[in-house]
Amino acid sequence: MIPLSHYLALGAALFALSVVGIFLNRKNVVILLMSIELLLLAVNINFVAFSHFLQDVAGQVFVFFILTVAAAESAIGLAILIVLFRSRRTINVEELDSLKG
Amino acid sequence: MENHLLSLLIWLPIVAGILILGAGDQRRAALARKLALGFSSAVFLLSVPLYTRFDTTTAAMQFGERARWIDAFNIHYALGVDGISMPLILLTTLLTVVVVIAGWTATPKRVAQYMAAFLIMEGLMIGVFASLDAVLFYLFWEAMLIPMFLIIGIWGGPNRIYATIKFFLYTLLGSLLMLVALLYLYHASGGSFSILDYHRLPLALAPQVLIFLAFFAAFAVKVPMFPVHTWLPDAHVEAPTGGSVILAAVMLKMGGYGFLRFSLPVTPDASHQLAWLMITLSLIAVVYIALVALAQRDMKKLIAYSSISHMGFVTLGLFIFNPRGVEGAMVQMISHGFISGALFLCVGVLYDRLHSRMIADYGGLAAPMPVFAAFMVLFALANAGLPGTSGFVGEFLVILGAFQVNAWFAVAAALTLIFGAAYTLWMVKRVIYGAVISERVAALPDVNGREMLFLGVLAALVLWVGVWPNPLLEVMHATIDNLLEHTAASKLP
Amino acid sequence: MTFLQFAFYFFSATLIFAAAMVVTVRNPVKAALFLVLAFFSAACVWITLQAEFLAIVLVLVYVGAVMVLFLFVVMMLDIDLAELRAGFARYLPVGSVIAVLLVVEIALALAGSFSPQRFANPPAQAAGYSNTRELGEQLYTTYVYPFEIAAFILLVAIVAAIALTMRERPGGKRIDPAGQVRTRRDQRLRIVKMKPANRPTGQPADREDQPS
Amino acid sequence: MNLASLRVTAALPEIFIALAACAILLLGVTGKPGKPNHRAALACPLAIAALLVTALLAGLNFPAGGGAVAAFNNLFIGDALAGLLKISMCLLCAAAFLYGRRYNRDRGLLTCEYYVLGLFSVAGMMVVASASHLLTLYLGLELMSLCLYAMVACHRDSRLASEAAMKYFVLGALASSILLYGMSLLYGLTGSLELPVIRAALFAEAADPDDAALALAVVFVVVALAFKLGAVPFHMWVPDVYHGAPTSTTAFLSAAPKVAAFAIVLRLLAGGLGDLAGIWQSMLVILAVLSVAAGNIIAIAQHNLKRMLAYSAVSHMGFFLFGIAAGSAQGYSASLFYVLVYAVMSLGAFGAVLCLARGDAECDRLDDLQGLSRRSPRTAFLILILMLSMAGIPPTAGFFAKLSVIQALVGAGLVWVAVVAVLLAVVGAFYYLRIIKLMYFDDPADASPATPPAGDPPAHLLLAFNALIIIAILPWIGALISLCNAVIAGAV
Repeated sequence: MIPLSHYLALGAALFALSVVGIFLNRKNVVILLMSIELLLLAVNINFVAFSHFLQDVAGQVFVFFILTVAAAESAIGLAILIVLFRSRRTINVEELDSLKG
Repeated sequence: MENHLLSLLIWLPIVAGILILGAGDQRRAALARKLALGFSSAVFLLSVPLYTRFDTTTAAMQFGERARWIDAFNIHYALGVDGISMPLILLTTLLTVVVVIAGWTATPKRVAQYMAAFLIMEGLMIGVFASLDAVLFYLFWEAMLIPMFLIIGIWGGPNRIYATIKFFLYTLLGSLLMLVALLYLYHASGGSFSILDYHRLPLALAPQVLIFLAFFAAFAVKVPMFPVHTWLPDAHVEAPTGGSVILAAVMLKMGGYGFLRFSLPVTPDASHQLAWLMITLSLIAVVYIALVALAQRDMKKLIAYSSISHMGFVTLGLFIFNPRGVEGAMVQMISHGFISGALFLCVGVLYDRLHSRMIADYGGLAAPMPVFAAFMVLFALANAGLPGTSGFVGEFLVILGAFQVNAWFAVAAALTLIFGAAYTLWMVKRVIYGAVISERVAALPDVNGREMLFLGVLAALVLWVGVWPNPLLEVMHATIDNLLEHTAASKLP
Repeated sequence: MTFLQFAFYFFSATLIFAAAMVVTVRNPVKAALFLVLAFFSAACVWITLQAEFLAIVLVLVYVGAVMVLFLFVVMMLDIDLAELRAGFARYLPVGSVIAVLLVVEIALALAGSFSPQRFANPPAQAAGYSNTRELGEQLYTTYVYPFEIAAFILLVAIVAAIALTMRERPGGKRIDPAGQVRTRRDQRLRIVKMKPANRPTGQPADREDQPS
Repeated sequence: MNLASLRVTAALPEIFIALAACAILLLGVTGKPGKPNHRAALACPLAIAALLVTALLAGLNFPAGGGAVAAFNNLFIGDALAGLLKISMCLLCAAAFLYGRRYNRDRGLLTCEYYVLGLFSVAGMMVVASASHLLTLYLGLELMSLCLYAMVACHRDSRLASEAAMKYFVLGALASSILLYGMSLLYGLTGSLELPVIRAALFAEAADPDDAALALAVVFVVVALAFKLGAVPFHMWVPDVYHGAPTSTTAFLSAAPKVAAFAIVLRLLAGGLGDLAGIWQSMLVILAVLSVAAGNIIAIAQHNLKRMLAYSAVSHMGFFLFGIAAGSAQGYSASLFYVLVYAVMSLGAFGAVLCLARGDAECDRLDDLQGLSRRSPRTAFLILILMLSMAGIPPTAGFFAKLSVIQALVGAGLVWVAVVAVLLAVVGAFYYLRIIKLMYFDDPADASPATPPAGDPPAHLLLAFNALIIIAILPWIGALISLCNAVIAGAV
């Protein structure tokens, strides 16, 4: 059988990858948003694994809600992205420098 | 009414100030002036019973008031006066009247705000002297900065912004350290903010020293003592006349009052331990600053440095721990209140006429302004410590006290009598005597009735304290004896 | 190696690979497709944890809805790819170091606390057990309060997304269904009275044109 | 399970506000397309009324005698703390709406939807305030944040606003994910999502303070909270968002969400992880010192009022963290008091910026304030009070807020931290004084617009109340502090 720590390692690796993704893709908002989805996926893996090993369904319920919120979040994120694109004609985040100081 | 005299003295001027602020603007300047004069005179008259009904035989707090305020922190609205604070309150109420009269025509803009600021400040200053609760004390202590900040910033000279921000930040820094010390005492005393509780609180030496230093930060800035005095000349020079008077005559006294109320009784062992430091700094102030004053060309700056030098006497008197020294320090505070106030008013009188404070712009004033010249010479002599004036009494007592401790202290302090005479009389010589320097000076009108009034009152007080200081001394005796007794006993657990 | 273990390691590897591709590929469309792969692999991993319902939901919600939304937006916006890549290589080494450090740190911390001794593999579920039924029951009983909040979150997402992106242009050709339904006869048919041009008098058709 | 066992009435304020938001949403869609919807003008007054009614309901729901009502199968807790927080959130948001009304109208900012989002955001804050379960905490937080992201972006034609919204969104989502990761570890360690159960389990586990996973969980939680609070070094979004967002949103954002942040910190750190204070205390002290230092120092260099207030917010959050870092009931109470006072001051400051804005022009450069005491002496005086209070100068409530925090620090034995805190407060005083200097000591610049700000009597009246209450509260400030103590004692 697969021990819990392997699932957690998977979650941790995914988490780290997405954090680095956010760090690397500072210019590209679309991929930034995708990295955030991955980040939530990493958390979900943790919850599902714990839920299974603790024999407690609460963790899975939590994941259900995280999925719901993530969907809502990406809808709003994409809406903001469109507003941003309309007002600036780019999604390059590093060009977001009207605000400084 | 009788039981709430102190509250009345604090809140009446504050309420009056707010009233004037709300009632008057530029068009109703005359109303604002009249209201200000009426209220400040009323406050002064109300404060007279503090003196007449004062029980000189006891060191206990009188006219006490106490009400619960912030239960969560055990903060009380506690007021009371003793022989140290009562004379200072009278000084405050008197000088506020003088300042209101002096500012009658000198303030061209925003009269209502100017008068209101002084009245509010009066209430806050009385609050400082009357508070027996540390937080209440701190509240008044800091709140006082706001009107002063505005007075210098709005009505001050060309470099006023630098001066006023420096003034504010210096004092704020000192006070905040004091706040931490007060909070430490709060926890050490098991949750009390009563100043009198702190007097009885045993403390080990290390915390005492730290607390002493925190208090020192607050009070030394206010006095101001030697290394942290640099805000004062800036503030004085830029402040309008009224601001300078209140600053020199009352606000500087708060530093001395703080030492008496907090440092000495709360941390007696640390005070003894660090007395050498205090005495050294005081002597530096007395001698070195007097030399600096000698080099000034601006009258206000000269008087400002002279104030620092004279306040050095006060701190010297406090930290030689004998009755003569402490009483001398108290008299010096009161007397300096009259003299420096009067000198700033004299400069104000000249400034109103010629719009210059430079010594070089004046000369031979005795001819066009004989009455003014007489007043100015009198105050200058008092500043130099001429016997028969109030300046002499304080300095003499302090030197006498210092002599009992160490003759060299006395010698160093006495040196300043010479320097003081030098810079003051040299200024008087250049301003009052000699040939009339210019047409404009020759055309100057002499003092008018209003100016005569406030200069006359101050002159009378200077002479009165100089000739017959007993009424002033006897209200302090009991309190100061008690304080010294208390300070002599170690508080180490 | 049992089939379960094989499945876990295979899909985990796929998941990591897909995630790595998401954050490194150039083209957002490709990234979105790799994200689909990642979610699909994750769903498979969850099946090894007997979380069948969530696995299905993940595929349905993410692959079916969210990814489509992403693709939709990516296609809609006219993105200049070259400019988005500038500087990427510069950050890559630092990024990789950070990733490795993070993984090592987290793994070290977790390995000690979540040892197999403390978290033994649970026994298999009873025969009639349904993960979906269990979740459903919990959702509508114990977790009814969060369920309602989630409903409002979705409502907020709808309101915000529409409010932010919908705008009425002055010359827009927008259909108003309510208005279409509400039309009356005289809005559809306008009867125009015209003077007959060069018409001979007394023709019957002329009289029918008169408004009643 | 039946309906009675849920004790739905405990959540009456939340239910009411959500329904009110739906009603206003309907109001917004009744208009005819292509024509201005006149009924939308009612949205603001209706939203304010809804908030006031909600506050009233929360007041009626206030548990008598410090007891707590657990509802919805222990996912919801209705204690005195929750009641106090909810009432203050509603009032703060109602005030923010009133301040922003004219501003929003002048700029045509999505009238109805703006208020709907605002109300839902308040609903989210209220959910957080009475969360006793990680799930409700998370959902409430997201409900609040999602609305705020949209409210920041709602000025669609402004480049600054959309940029600010994007930054806010990305960093907010990142913070949420980090928080979730920490929560997942806590769940694994304790086997529960209920905060009281987590606390009990951790208390048993506290015997092993070297547990690396536990420390990791705490680190994740603290970092996420630092992001949400805008504590240095996780503050990058704060100035951009405060500056870029429409000022009405900034006012909204700067007040009640801070109260909600307090709720999260208290429920999670002081509640769930209360016995692990040893782990998070030093982290909070470092965050707090950095925040106060960086916030105050960078604020000095700002030329934009909104940005300056943003850095000031960073430093105030540092002070707020000092209270939490004390790790005692006294400290939590001090933080609660601090955050309430801060919310009122900050709301007043942004309210003043809103009141001074004319037509389409903002009044957010510092130079716009030059000589304000001549142009509008009353507003200048009110700003003076607000600035003094922010600087913590007596006799304002801001002083008592700082006093109680520093007192808690000294009480917890962190005397040196207290000294650092007050020294940094002096640095902070400088830039508040600069505002006063601009208003009172400088003459009006020629460039300053001659047109007076458009009249908005209710907002000006509110501003006067808002600023004067900071001083007028003094005689009763003891009662307020005692109330904070009492509700904290009931909650921890």
